[in-house]
Amino acid sequence: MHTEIRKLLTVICEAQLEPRVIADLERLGAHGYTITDARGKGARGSRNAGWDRSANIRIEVVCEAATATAIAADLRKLYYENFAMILFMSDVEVLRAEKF
Amino acid sequence: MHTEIRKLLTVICEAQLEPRVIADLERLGAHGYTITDARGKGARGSRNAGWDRSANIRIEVVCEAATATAIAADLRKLYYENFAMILFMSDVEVLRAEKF
Amino acid sequence: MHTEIRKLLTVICEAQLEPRVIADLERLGAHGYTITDARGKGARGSRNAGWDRSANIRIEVVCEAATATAIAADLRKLYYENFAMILFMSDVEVLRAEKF
Amino acid sequence: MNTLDPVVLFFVLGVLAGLMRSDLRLPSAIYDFVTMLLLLAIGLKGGVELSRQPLVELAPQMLAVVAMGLLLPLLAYPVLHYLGRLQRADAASIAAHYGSVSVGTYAVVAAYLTSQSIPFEEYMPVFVVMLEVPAIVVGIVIARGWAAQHQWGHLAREIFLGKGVVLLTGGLLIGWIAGADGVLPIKALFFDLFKGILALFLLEMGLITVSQLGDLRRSGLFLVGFAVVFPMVAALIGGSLGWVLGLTEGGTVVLATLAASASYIAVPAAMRMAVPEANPSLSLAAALGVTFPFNILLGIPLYHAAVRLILPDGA
Amino acid sequence: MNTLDPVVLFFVLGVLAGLMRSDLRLPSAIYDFVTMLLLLAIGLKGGVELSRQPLVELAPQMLAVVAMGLLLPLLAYPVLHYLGRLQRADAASIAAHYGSVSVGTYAVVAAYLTSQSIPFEEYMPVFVVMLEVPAIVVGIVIARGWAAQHQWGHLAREIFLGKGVVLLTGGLLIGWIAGADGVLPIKALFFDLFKGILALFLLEMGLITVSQLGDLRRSGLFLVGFAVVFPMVAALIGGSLGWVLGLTEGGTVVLATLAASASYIAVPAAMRMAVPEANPSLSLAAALGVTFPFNILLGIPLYHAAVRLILPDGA
Amino acid sequence: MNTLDPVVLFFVLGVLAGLMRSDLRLPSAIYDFVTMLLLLAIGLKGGVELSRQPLVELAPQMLAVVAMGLLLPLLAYPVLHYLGRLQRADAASIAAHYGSVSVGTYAVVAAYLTSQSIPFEEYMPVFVVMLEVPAIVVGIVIARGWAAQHQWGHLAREIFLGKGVVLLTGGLLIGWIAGADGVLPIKALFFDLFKGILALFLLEMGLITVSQLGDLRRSGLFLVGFAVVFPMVAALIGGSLGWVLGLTEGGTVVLATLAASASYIAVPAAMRMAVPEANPSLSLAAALGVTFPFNILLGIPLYHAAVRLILPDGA
Ligand SMILES: Nc1ncnc2c1ncn2[C@@H]1O[C@H](COP(=O)(O)O)[C@@H](O)[C@H]1O
Ligand SMILES: Nc1ncnc2c1ncn2[C@@H]1O[C@H](COP(=O)(O)O)[C@@H](O)[C@H]1O
Ligand SMILES: Nc1ncnc2c1ncn2[C@@H]1O[C@H](COP(=O)(O)O)[C@@H](O)[C@H]1O
Ligand code: NA
Ligand code: NA
Ligand code: NA
Repeated sequence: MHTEIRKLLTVICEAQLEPRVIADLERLGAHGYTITDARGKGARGSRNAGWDRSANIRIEVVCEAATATAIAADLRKLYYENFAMILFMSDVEVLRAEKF
Repeated sequence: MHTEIRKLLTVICEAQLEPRVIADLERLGAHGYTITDARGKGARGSRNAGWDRSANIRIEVVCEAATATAIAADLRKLYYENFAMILFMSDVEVLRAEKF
Repeated sequence: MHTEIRKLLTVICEAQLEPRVIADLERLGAHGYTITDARGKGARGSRNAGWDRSANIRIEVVCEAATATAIAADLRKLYYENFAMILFMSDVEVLRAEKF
Repeated sequence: MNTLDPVVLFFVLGVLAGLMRSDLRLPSAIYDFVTMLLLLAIGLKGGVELSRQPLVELAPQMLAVVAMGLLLPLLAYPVLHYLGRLQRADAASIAAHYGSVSVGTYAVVAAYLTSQSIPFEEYMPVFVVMLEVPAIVVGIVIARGWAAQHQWGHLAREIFLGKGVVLLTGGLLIGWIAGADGVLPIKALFFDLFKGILALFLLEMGLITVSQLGDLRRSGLFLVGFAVVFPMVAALIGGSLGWVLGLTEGGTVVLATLAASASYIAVPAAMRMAVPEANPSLSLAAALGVTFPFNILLGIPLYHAAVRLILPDGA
Repeated sequence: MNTLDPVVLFFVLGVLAGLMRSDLRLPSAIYDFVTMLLLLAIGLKGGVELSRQPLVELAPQMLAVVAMGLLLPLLAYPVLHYLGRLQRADAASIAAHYGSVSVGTYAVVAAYLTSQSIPFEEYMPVFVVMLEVPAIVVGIVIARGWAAQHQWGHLAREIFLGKGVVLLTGGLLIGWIAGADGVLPIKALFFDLFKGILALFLLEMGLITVSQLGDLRRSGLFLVGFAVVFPMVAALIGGSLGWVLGLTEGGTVVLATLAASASYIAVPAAMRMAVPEANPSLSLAAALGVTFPFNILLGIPLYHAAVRLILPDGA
Repeated sequence: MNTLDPVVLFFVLGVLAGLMRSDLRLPSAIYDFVTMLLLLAIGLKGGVELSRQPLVELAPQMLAVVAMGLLLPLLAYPVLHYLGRLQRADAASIAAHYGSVSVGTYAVVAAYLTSQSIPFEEYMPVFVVMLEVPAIVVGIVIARGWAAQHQWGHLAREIFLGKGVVLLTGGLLIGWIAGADGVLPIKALFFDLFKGILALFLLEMGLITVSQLGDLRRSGLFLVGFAVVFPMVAALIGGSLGWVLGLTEGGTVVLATLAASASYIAVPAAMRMAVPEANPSLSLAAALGVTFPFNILLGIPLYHAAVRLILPDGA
């Protein structure tokens, strides 16, 4: 079975940023994304209250390395200073590489 | 601490497929799986409505490379054409390798 | 964009262990963690009932390799015998490496 | 006047919030919960009425209604396939949606008549249940042909065991067995709260309607036209049937509305599995983006007015 | 007749839907919500009654009931360990489940008696609260021995601070402090909706019961037998105690049912942490897969009939 | 006496459970649901009252109240910035929280007055709606200066389309259009269950309050002092305004309490996006960790006593 290598970019940030980050992803050429609700703790303290005031989301994007780097750079520029956010990348094998 | 390498296969697909895909996984010899609810967007458009009509699930399977490839091939054959689904694989280090 | 390599440790275990495992993570020097609710199946059978009697959680920790190994060893010692738990590790590229 | 009915105002609120891109959303667990309560409540109501009269008396009416459920998709399909140039699977799937019924629309027409204190046959929920399934079968047969026969057993599960059908029929049976007195202890939750729960459901429906507009634009003008015109034709059929069956004015309006409504609970799930090559966003965009709002905002009062013309003596 | 009680019909619906492998399921947030409401409501009811009479009068009864809570697991353990050849930890854990009580079963017996308009001591919920914990302590001591002493502080948290116990006792205290008039404003949610909420709870319980059947098969025939026979023995003990305490017919039936019921809310969580080497699926399969359905479908009417024989004069 | 009000007892239960580190928690979907119901119910109540009288009569009062909403943050800011040495953004954000209102606190004061059968102007919810937004605008202007002008359009979305404001104003409009009779069908859910829903909300608020204590410790003593003292000053202003406007005793207490309360629904979301450099945990710790419990446990009775002194003749 033929597979190709792509980047899996994972972004974890406060839920309120969802619409903004999604807009950024699409602007920067991601062909898709997957979001799961999450809670957690980091430098900005625990994030798990209700009325989704301070819950987190976990966004995954599979894309080409260049796109991943561009997104990462952009998100860092826009949000790292003031918002709860981390991101990390790794290589993944995909089928239907043309999709990503 | 001794660790071994296994494949982590991640499948993201529409929630309604859950029973079918799980049956496939067990048929193809996965010893376990983990599911989280997700939403997202891809070639088939946004998937985030309620009455879980069009929500997604995110399935993770840790298994031997051969099994992962077999599952990936099978799922592609069965679902790619008509259903919202993507999958990707990567290597992971595990303890208790015999479990997977 | 400068990135560094860290370990992504993923722990999947029964939800009831959350407070204990989190305490362990902090004791062993993880600077943060992300938790998502999950369900699944493994050696100890299916885990998906309500009244979170037997649901799972999925914990992700990005940290230095040494910390990851220490946590993995510790969790195995403490929980593998009696609790539903698996864990796996992989390398990830991070920005702001100092955070992890 | 209809638009003053507060439950419908909640739908309007949902639409406006959606159009202004508010972050308002019912948590999906709550949307499930609210939908489950509606399905159970409607089933219970119908069952209680069934327990009041011998089933045989209703049998003929039920047969006629089922026949309508088989007829409607057969009417819709050619229009969609030949006129609309939609692929066989898509046309069949959409036809199934329009042949079946929308529980939410039923709840709104019931609320509409009650608020105008127009009586209607209390056993109408029985028809809702009866109309859920036949159109699905027709849709599958059109798409698959009898070739599908070998897997009917498997399909039956998708059709009859979807939670929508299970809750509706389950509620019906419980109401039937327990009877009017039997359900008294659970009345507070299922009957007294009904309108309020419906209001929350409609709030979310308004938001969902807006979320369908994107797909709708892609799906083309023909589908939009179909989603408005076909319901009116179907309402004419349903209304006439009600008249033939000698239903009250209220009952006739309900049957017309049921015929005009398009399912978005039981059918989508079943068709997705039975006819996967059909694009689900087409039928949902039409049913949720056009037909549902059209029916609850304009359709119902329209059908009511029409019935008034047919039955001038008001019964 | 019991099976006609609509709330029980919801349980049957859940079982059938589960057996037919429908995708019906209460969202887990809703199941939590529904369970919380039941626990709070039962606690509140009991507390209000407590506020009606000096605690001292109840003290002797409460002591006797706690004694029963300590006795039952001591009876169950040897049966499970020596007769059933279950390992010490497993036997101790199951014994704790059967020594404690099931809130859902209490709600059903209360509904059963009310629907038959048979009065019972309104302060029964106090006994429910009293019976939750003792069996857990006994179970832990059996499994751990007093060796566990050094970590009792830690265990107390698992035992008393599990949400089940907190909601039940919290409701009890609030009802006690607020009194009958004080709770009037919240009556609509906690008391009027009670039966409807219970119906939803039982619907999910039916689905859960079926989901346990797999584990049950693995757990062997002995456990199934135990899950039917022990409750009847326990009911006999509970009923006799009720008789000795001079409870009404209704109160005696309740106490018998409480004794016969097995916990699946407070105990599993506590035992999981206190005796982790015990296999939780064994106790849950027995309590949820066999004892709960047995009690609400057959047990309660049975215990009632038995009590009638003991108290022919009906009190 | 206040602390005997059962709804407040639920708050106490939540605090105790939180302090004892119980695993009790309302599922977040349920917390959202409960909050939505409160917001809609309060909006509906206010809207129904509006429909009873010409808006013009209320206009002057509404203007005065909005003025207060603009004044309070202007008072709070210098105290926080110069006295408390908090950074501009943080001080502005906290000021916005304290200039706005807490819906939960309003619900509690309304419950408090009702349980003491002290009448108050039924249209008070209108003031709740009026007070939500002005302070947000002031806070943003302080933090951003008019420089922010160019992005006001964008900010307006965050301010007016947050679900809190949408549900409150949406409910208000629906109640207004539907009127007293119009809302009757949905009364059971939104009005009859109100107190019970409020009880669940307060239970979770108790747990949240405790979860804020950690952040509170970090945020320093000054903020704690501010969170107690400023509300009392604000209450004085609100009470005096009520007196000037010639409100009833009850109405004056409500306005005082509104002034004293700090928002934790609409404002946090809006400020997070408009002034991201402000540390959200500071304002939440103060509003949820100190001011909310202070107001519902001590503040309300205190403000009531004070009002009694100002209006000895009880009106
Ligand atoms: N080392 C870590 N490993 C995993 N998740 C993390 C880590 N650090 C932070 N997070 C997640 O990222 C969110 C924001 O992080 P921060 O900006 O450091 O508060 C936290 O709430 C966690 O969910
Ligand atoms: N490039 C991507 N990165 C991450 N998730 C994706 C991507 N493309 C698709 N998905 C997920 O897979 C689901 C189905 O994809 P599709 O079949 O392309 O509609 C989407 O709803 C997303 O949740
Ligand atoms: N091979 C696997 N792949 C992915 N997840 C697994 C696997 N095995 C177990 N799990 C997850 O880990 C949990 C505990 O595993 P176990 O201890 O084997 O019962 C299961 O409930 C699954 O959610
Ligand atoms: Na129809
Ligand atoms: Na028992
Ligand atoms: Na204020």
